[in-house]
Amino acid sequence: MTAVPSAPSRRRGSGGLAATLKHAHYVISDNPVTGLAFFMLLVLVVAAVFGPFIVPHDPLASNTMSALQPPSATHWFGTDQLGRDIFSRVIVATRLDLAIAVFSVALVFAAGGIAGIAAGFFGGWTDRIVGRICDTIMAFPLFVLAMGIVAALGNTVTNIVIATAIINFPLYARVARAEAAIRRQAGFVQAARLTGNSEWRILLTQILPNILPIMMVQMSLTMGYAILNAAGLSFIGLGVRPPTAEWGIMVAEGATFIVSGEWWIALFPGLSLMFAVFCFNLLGDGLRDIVDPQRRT
Amino acid sequence: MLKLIGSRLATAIPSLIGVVIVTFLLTRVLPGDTAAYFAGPAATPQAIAEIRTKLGLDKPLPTQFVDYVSALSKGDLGTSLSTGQSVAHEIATRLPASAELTLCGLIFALLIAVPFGIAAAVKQGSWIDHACRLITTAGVSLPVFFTGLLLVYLFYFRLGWAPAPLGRLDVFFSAPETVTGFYLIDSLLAGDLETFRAAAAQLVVPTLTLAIFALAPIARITRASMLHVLSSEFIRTARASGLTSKTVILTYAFRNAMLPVVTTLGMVFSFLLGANVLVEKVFAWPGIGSYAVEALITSDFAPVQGFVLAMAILYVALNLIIDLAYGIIDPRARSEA
Amino acid sequence: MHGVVDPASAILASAEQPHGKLLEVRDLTVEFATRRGIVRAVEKVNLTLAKGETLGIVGESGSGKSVTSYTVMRILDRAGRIAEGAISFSGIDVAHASEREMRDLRGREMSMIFQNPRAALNPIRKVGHQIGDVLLQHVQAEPRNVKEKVIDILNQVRIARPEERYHAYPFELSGGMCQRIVIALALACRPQLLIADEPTTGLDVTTQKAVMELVTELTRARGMSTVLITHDLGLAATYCDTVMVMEKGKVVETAPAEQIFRNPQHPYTRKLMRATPRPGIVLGDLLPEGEGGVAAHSAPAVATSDVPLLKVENLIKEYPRQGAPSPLFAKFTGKAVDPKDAIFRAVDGISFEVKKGESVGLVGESGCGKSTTSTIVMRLIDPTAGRITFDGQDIGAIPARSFAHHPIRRRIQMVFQDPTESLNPRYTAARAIADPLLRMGGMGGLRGGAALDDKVEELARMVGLPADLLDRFPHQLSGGQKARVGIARAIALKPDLVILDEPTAALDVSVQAVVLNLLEELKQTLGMSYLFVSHDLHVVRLLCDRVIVMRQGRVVEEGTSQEVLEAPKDAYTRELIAAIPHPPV
Amino acid sequence: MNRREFLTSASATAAAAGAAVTAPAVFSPAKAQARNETLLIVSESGPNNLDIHGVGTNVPGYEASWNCYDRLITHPMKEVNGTPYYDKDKFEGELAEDMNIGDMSVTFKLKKDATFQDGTPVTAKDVKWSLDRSVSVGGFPTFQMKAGSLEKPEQFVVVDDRTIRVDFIRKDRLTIPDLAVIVPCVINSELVKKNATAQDPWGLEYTKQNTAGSGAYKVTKWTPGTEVIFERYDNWKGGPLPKIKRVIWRMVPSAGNRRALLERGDADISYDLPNKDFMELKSNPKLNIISTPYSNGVQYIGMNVTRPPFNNPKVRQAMAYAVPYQKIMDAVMFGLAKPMFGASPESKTEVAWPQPTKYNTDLAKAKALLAEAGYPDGFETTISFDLGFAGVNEPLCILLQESLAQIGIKTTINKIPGANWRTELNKKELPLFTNVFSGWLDYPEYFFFWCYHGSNSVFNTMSYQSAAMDTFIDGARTAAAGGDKAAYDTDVRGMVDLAFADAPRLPLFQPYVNVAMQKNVTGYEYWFHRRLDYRALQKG
Repeated sequence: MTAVPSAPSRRRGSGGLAATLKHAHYVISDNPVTGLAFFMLLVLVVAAVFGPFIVPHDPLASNTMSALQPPSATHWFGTDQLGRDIFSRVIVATRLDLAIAVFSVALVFAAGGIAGIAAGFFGGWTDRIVGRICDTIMAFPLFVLAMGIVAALGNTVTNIVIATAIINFPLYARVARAEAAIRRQAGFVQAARLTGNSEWRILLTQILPNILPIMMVQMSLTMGYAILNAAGLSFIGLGVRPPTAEWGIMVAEGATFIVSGEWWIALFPGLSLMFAVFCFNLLGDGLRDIVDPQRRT
Repeated sequence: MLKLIGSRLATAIPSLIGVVIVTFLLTRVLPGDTAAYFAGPAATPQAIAEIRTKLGLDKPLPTQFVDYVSALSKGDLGTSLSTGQSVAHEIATRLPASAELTLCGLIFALLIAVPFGIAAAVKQGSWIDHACRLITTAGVSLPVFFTGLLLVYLFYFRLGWAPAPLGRLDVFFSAPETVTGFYLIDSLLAGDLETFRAAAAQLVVPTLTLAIFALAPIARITRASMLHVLSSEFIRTARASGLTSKTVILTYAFRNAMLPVVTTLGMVFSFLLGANVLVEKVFAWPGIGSYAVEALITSDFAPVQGFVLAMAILYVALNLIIDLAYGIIDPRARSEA
Repeated sequence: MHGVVDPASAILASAEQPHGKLLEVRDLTVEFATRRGIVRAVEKVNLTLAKGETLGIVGESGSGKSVTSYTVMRILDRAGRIAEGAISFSGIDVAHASEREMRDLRGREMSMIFQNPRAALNPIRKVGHQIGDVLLQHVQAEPRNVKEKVIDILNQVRIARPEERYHAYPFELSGGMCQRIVIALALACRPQLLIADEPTTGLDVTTQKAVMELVTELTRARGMSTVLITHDLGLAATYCDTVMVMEKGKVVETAPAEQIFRNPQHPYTRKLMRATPRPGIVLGDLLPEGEGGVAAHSAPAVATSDVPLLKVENLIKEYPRQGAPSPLFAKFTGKAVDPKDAIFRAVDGISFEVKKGESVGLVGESGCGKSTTSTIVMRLIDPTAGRITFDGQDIGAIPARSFAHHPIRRRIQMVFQDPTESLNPRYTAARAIADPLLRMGGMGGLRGGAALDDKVEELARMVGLPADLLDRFPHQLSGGQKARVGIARAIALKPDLVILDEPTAALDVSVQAVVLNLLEELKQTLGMSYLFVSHDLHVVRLLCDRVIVMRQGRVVEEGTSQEVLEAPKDAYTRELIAAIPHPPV
Repeated sequence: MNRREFLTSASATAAAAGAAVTAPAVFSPAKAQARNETLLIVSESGPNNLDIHGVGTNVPGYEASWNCYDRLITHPMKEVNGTPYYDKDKFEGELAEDMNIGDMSVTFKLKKDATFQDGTPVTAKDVKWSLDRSVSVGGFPTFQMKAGSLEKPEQFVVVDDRTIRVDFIRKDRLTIPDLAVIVPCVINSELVKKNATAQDPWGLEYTKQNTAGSGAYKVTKWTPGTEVIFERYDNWKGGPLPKIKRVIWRMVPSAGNRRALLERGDADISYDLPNKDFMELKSNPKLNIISTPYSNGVQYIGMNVTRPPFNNPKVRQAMAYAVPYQKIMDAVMFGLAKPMFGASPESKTEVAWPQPTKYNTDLAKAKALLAEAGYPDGFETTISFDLGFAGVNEPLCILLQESLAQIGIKTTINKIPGANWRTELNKKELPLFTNVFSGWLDYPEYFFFWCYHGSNSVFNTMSYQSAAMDTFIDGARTAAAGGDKAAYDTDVRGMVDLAFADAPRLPLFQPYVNVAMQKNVTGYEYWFHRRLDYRALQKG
């Protein structure tokens, strides 16, 4: 034994990054659409991180002299009613929209995911209570519930995030519950019991990591809906505070200009919204295909 | 079968109670002061107080809740302040409008998405698979109100193909006699083809708007479940028995693949009812969704409560139907009941 | 239909001709496109099948035996393709026939039965209709008379009350019954060739026998040719005229059945032969010549003491019956529930002992309660009634939930049935082995420390797992390697009692041979006791001192391995033993 | 193929198919005729109550009340910029054929052939019951009556079947005008009493859903939130018989769709569109757009003067110089408003309201004033607005926010849903906000009494308190009642000057009422209530 003291450290860390890259390469080359989705995600992340530094105009600066101008060399996406540069606003809005999506999903993952796993893993009363909560939430028309929550708590970004998280709770809880229930009597879980792991420990160290990939798919899909949901809330006047640039609110405001011919005001934020939702959906589909053992031949 | 229905309803009761409580609390937390709103533009504090008393809003919350529940148990959903009519009556007249639109959207979406999903699964990895994914995802990527406005702009304003977005019927038609509340059915029952056409024409664009939104979840689940079924062993048996691809795909694979699709339909329907709220606003559709939104914005509790309760009951009923449908398709589910 | 104007029709007509070639495969190579590039699943396979002949294709997993048969039927999935070679069936060029032609052949001229019969049937279609579909497809019946024909066929596969069963769904039938339906499906159109792909795997031994006998009888009566694909040499020996042994996509040996068992030529064949458990051998005999492990010295080295380590008395486990009204519901409706309807006894008052250093086998068919018993003894679930005493301490009363922290926990460990499923896919082999050490081995503080690594490597060496595999994840390991990881994990805490739950059921025979020997060796080194749960009496006999035979939650027979196997007292035990096919030795 | 062709051909096909149904052709001559006598109005929202006396009747509800009920008197029209505009100083009979103003009372003689829509004659008893009702039901109607010193049922005396006298409790110049507003409408008392209950002695539940008047139109169908259908009452005696037989009022929530409906000729008239659309539609040859300034109405920026920093008049003046007036006019109002700023420094204060201030955007001056006030680096505050009018308010606040940022005032914009707006205003805690106030009665002292008086009414949203201001307002009211023109003029000038100098609220502009209609629709009249009067409209 003493002869190979370096063995453990040698073993560790071998092939981690390379294997991941290789896997990613396989995934992308296997399905070009998923590759496209990853590329789109990259674009979004770059826009979210560097957006405010790279935009050509101040997204909040009005210029009533150049209001409602169609796309041109100066204003790539045109200007809105107050003469603000739509391109800059669209880019800067990426951060907020992604933040809404990411935080709401993180929140619902933490709440719904854990509740669902516990329900599936422990069964019994835990399962019944979580099930009832889900049923109750599901019995609401979800968008109206979100509206109600935002209307009741006030229309701030935080509340939009909370509302979005609440309406997605059943989705997460159910997926997590189903996956946990499958694994609850799995050999490796039993084995972990034998080695003296407590139930909660098993839940966190054995079940959760195995459910993560499936939850990732769910998260990716919900991110898209979270953005759409925020947009819907904006349409009925429950969106973020002006003059903050946010895609949904820009589309909603621009929508009234479609008939009068200023199509660019709604179109570009709409396309960005579509771009992001599209990206998350494709990504989710792609991840599902990767995660789903059915796909592994 | 009866036992199944019974036990389903029994499990639904706690959810319904939950819905009633949550809705009640939520509407009371709404920031608007209903009394002030309805006292009119120049009300004095006394006038507001008078209205508050009139509306019973000065009572403590538990008392209000008891009042609400006891009224509810008598089937009284209260009166909407903003429209001035009994909520039960309004929901009864508006629900068919929403249901007709949502069902049309759902059926239309199914007609497109299911074959699309099957094709995508059968030709997995082919251009049709990618096209299915791209098209349906694009449909769900746009906010539904935006799609609606674009379609109105295109088909009504620009092209003039669609009738004016003025609700369920052109102004110069009168509604058919109410039997089901569904204009399409009622007009046929009345033998009035003119009205049927007019109602159908009004439905086309909003239906399309909703359907575009519903394509993705249906196509996605159809594809996934077809893939799953196609890779199962009994399909191999069927193929090894020399059955034609048509039989294999439709009789063997598709019926099995329908099971998850049917289960998902409940969620898609609920999802569409949410989207409906926005679509109704765009198309001036006299449905229950636009009613609820207006009520919510004006802090008008009774309609919000009534709406949510109606939706919850609808949801329970829908799930019951889905369970029954599941039982019809899957003998295993029947025997468990 | 065929569009081929060669001797096809002549051969079809010459059904009486006993030695006409029905199927001929020449230099068949099949390739699969996978993420690691092109993989050759089958390479240069040649085979010939005469009319009325039964050919056995024997091989372990990955040998290409199934792929060969699927290729003959042309039902490979999308990723696979015939790279080379020719297949001629009744003179038809299968490799180049159109899909339409193949469809006409499948089910009518050649058909197939599969393992896992329940999954092979459409779960939501009445079995009668499924058979009817095939008849209609091949114009063997018309819609008006299809039902009668189906019932006729059901009669032929000896399904009782066929009119009633016509309307049954697969889930309403037992596994054996489902396999009869699959056979009916395959034979409905009276094909010339039947390919049976592991037709008995997953069935209980007694059912296995009945199914195989039915197949043999029907094919013989109809003068059909059969290809029997199996991993089980015993099965092939019992039912085949010719046996072809495959390894890694290649044919290593083809010979008449008797000859191949008497005088295997190829080393691989010999290895397989030896590894197959059969009466009258000892554990060491399973290993290839010259590799006789510890167990070569057949007698257990560690003397069994008389001190009972584990004592189980009157153990009962009840479950609410599926679909029975819950008591709450009953209270609701006011209807009394008959306890017999509502409750199902999985374990019905069994008692036994495991002495220190002893290996006890718990044998029975699926559903006999053996796994429930072992899980209760393992203290993963609570018994309904009964006493479990471990080393003098009553552990039956400690709830399963809190047993995780009980000091006795570390003294009872388990090796699971499915090595894949019992390893957390996200843990490396080293992490899996280290888990008990971290949790109960007092090494938690040294997490990641050298002592822990040393201990893990030591365990790996003990179970014969190369140290460089320790960083791999389960999906990167072979079945045997995963089994070793599972064993290393079980012995990490030096337990007194290890419960082996069918530890080799999912393994190929050659791997099974090695693992069984390893277990025996470990037992002797570490002085553990084993409770060995298995359906296979031959395997149990090799490893165990005593055997307990269970049926329907009760013990039917108990005794030393020799007594039970050689002179079974109970009729059921006799039936079990008789049903096990084994190569003629 | 346009829609009409589509529908015609559809019906043709149906007929050709020999459908057993005797389906009438959609655009038969009779229908086309009907279309000419039918008016299709589209608007965002509709009435919640057909009776202005009801609890919480909304503004669209006033339109129903106006067209379905008659009052004793009304205003004749005059022409302002080519548009008929009510003449606030003149009255004519509607139900009354004669009005006799005495010193402390006024007597009306009813038209003798006037009947309610159910055919029963209109009597003085009905008038008294109706007026009693308006001063008794509480809420808005009672409040409005009070504004004209009409407070007690005893004031309304039935002289005989066709004569009613209204006694004054004090001299008030607003009493007569107040009898011509929407509230004192005459209701079919017998019909309503039949439908009244003990809990609801005034029959409000009945009139909420049914019209029971003698007016030119009656509501024949009302689907709340969807449509209201009015039919003409052919026996109307209040004026010349209207040309339009049927009015269909549809609610179309999407502004874009309302514009589309107008542009495609499917809707006849709409008065609520974004300013930009009105501005653009003016150049549409198929449409006729009429813009009239709100009478006695101003959109303003209000500041809570009870708390820092807005308790400092210097800060408020700085704000007055920091507002981007012209930008708002251009980008928010698209020129469709009358500027209430930038009067020339030499101009004299007029005896009129509203009138422009002398403020102009001057950021340097604003910054200087701010420094003088002790806020050289500005401060932070919140701008609130009513989401119900987001179309104007939101861009306005954004422009204001941006402009304020340049003098160091950092602001957060707070959108308040329409339902909460009044509550929030009533709390008088909003530091900075924008709002519109417009009085039905077009008198400066009326406006100032509600908006600036120390009695701190709901509409004194700034909680402005000034003894000098109160003196001016009270003086003007007394002078008006007493007919003392000189004193009145002085007082009005005084209060305007003080309001502008003290600047608790900054007038921005006088909004326009914009109405878009098809070219073939004529007869639009501007009324103080700014809703449509169907009675004068005609088509074709």
